[in-house]
Amino acid sequence: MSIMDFLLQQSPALIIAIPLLGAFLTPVISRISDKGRNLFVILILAFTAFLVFILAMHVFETGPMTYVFGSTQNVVSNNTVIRILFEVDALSAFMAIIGIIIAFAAAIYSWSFMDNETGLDKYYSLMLLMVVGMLGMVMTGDMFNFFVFLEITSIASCALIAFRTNKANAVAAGFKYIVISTIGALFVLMAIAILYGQYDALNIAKLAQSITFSFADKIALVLLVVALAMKGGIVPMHMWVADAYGRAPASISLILIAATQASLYGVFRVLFTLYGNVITMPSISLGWVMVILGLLTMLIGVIMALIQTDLKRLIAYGAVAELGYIFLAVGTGLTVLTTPENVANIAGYGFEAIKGGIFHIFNDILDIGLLFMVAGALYFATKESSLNKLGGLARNMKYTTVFFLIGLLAVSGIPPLNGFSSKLLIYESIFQLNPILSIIAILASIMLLAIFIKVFQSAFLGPALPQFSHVKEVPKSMLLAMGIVAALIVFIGLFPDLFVTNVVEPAANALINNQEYLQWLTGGI
Amino acid sequence: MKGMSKIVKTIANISFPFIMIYGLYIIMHGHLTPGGGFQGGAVVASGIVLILVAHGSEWMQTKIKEHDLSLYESLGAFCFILLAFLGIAFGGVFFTNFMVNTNLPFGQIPIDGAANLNTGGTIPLMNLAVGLKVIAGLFAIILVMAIATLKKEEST
Amino acid sequence: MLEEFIKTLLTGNGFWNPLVWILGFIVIFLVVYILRGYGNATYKKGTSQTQSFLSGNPEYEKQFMHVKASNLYWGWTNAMKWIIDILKKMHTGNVSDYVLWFVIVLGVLFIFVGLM
Amino acid sequence: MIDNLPFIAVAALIIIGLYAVLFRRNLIKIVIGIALIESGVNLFLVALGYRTGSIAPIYTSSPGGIMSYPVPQALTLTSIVIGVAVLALMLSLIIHIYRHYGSLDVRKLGGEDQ
Repeated sequence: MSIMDFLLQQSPALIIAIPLLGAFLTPVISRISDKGRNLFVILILAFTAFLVFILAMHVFETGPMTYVFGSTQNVVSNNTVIRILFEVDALSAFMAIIGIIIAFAAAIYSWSFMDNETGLDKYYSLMLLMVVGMLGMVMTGDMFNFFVFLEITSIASCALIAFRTNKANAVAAGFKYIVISTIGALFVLMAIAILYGQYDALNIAKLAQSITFSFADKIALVLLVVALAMKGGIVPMHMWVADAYGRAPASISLILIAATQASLYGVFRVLFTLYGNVITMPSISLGWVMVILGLLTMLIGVIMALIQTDLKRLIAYGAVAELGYIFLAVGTGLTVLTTPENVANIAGYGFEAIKGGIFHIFNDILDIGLLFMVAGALYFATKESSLNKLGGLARNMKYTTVFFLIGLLAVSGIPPLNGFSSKLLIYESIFQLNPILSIIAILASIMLLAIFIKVFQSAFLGPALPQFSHVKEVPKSMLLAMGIVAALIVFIGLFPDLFVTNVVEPAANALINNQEYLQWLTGGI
Repeated sequence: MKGMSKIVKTIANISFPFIMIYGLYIIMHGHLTPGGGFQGGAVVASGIVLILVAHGSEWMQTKIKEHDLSLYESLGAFCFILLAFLGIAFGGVFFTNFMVNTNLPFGQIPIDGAANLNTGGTIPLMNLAVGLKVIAGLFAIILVMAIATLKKEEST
Repeated sequence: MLEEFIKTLLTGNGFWNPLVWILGFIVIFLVVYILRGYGNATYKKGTSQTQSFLSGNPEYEKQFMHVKASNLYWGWTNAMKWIIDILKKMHTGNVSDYVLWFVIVLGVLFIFVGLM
Repeated sequence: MIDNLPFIAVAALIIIGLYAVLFRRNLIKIVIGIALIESGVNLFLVALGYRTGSIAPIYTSSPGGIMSYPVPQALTLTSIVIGVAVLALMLSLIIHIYRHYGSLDVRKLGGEDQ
């Protein structure tokens, strides 16, 4: 057995274990050297990224992969799954890829960005823990495990949001975040307990196989969907997003986006896989609820973003609006899937909608992430985050301006960048469900353009202001991190079909085809 | 936080060893009886809190530093993960209980109804690692909170 | 290999290929460049041609000429004031209200799913 | 009726907890509310594993008879551990909040959009 085969075989465990090990070694290494610690964290994330990539390539080719902890014997005995296992299908691999890319960029970005702060050993430990939680959430095949990883992510991100404890708003944002995420997680646990009480199983595949959509199941479904949607920042439960994203250090806002999307992944996993066997029952149209929530999310997100004057808060509301597209698209897919006369169309626009939604997860994280990095760069250079005080910075920060332009065009769906291809998929598919949805979505996109044009005008354009005459371009590591993300944006924008066929389509297939996920139960491991 | 009266200090000193022994017993017997690393660690940490409250956080700060505690915490977590990694090396899967049915410590298989301490494989070791982490972690939390209130008292 | 890169993305009923767009962009860029060339001949630096004109008023110092962020889109925000006021009232920043919204959505969905 | 008593207690705990989170203004009381919700959920998990007349699932020198199901207890334990971490984090944040705002009123924390 070659080393590559060994790594591939062990990769689901190693993807969690290596950053976890790194998280606990970071304080020790931090005592020796600061530079060494930064390098160590980047190396750990790079190795994890390598593992994620080989695992994802394997999964895209051959279908879901399960990894059983403890022992490979007696996984199912007496019709009960008695071991904890990770199940990585194409959607999990897809989410893991985005998460690790953005975490890697954040680690590089932090090198210079956090250079002058104290307590960095804890910062890097918690950052790795957050990555562990995020990757665990998307890869686990066990409901209780999902809850545990959800909590790991919340605790680590809360401590990081409140990292700048000398700022009152940051501490308050951290407190709000932990209250919201704890209550959300507790209701998720409640739902898991309801399911466990009925079916004596925690394994997602086993639960999906035996679920009957009884009254208690309905309660569990609502609890899971609403609690995870709150953690995902869907209107009207989105208010914490503005506080948390706006007050966290920019490098943390980056990973927070990916963590938020992992919660949305939870919503999709619950709807399509856990309840996949019963969601096709004709009388249920949760899809329309998702569509309406998505519309609200888009509209309220853009209107609130337009009136903001704090740059990071503005981007945070922009991120909320972007979440609306994902929810709208997946909701459309769910509506089509569950309406009997439309079931034939699932290969048609329902599938296109889900493809668009999943593609948009990737694009959203990259675009909003790039904008957050630019906002962090502006803060780093000027120590100022209010848009009313910024101005004329394009003269001093040429590269940052270019990166901001790329982010601006991508997030508002201007061709030829990546935002356009996913939004085109979404517009065309939701148009067939109802043309008004498409019109509202395009309107929201235009408003996103207007919002970020406002930022561009007030922060980068205009005459040179005397108080910013000393401002210099940000250090190289921050430029490198922005460059990586911007390059990905341009690459995906220029070759959308390459990405859609090879990465997005397997993920969309995995989402709507839950039998593939349950395969190991019936077919054995 | 300042120390309390001499009576409280003496009583706390007397009861401290008993609490310690009880906590360590719960950690050590985690694989046989209810309990384990977390519960035992919480008991030990509560004993330490008793000492902390009786003697005051200023006295405690002269004995141990908060960053040393975080080092112990890291050590506990590291040992736990290391044991899990050894599972890959010896058993092929993460978290494999490779010490069961061997001549290593804790290697015996319990015979029906006659479970003794020398069983459980890696589980007692993992309990010890978790116990170390929990003691250090809870102690650090309480110590930091005590120091935080101390600063508040000074400023007012 | 190259074919895979430049393949057209089919979106159900439509299609999207950035290369077509880039070709179009290049053509438009050339046209604009040529048109700009026509005007360049009459452009003279340093004359009053290049100075800004504010209805005859004197020009302020440069740093006072910058349009601040909160002055942008004034008309739009003024016209939409009623909805923005409602939304601002909604975003209290109070964590109890955040949880209240969660409970409300939970309740609405309970009723909705219960009716089905 | 008496079999359902734990579940009534669960509902009561969760509702009281939610009431405290929604309508109390003191941050510490909000944290207590969250702790109550957490106890409710934990009680629910433990109650699921209990069967009438069962004994604690201890292997050593057990007197025989049916044992209650140990898995929910393990789950509850994990949840308690997480709860400890969350509560410690919340309380330490409250210490910081009190330093910055000089108050524990939840209404003082917000208002960035007003």
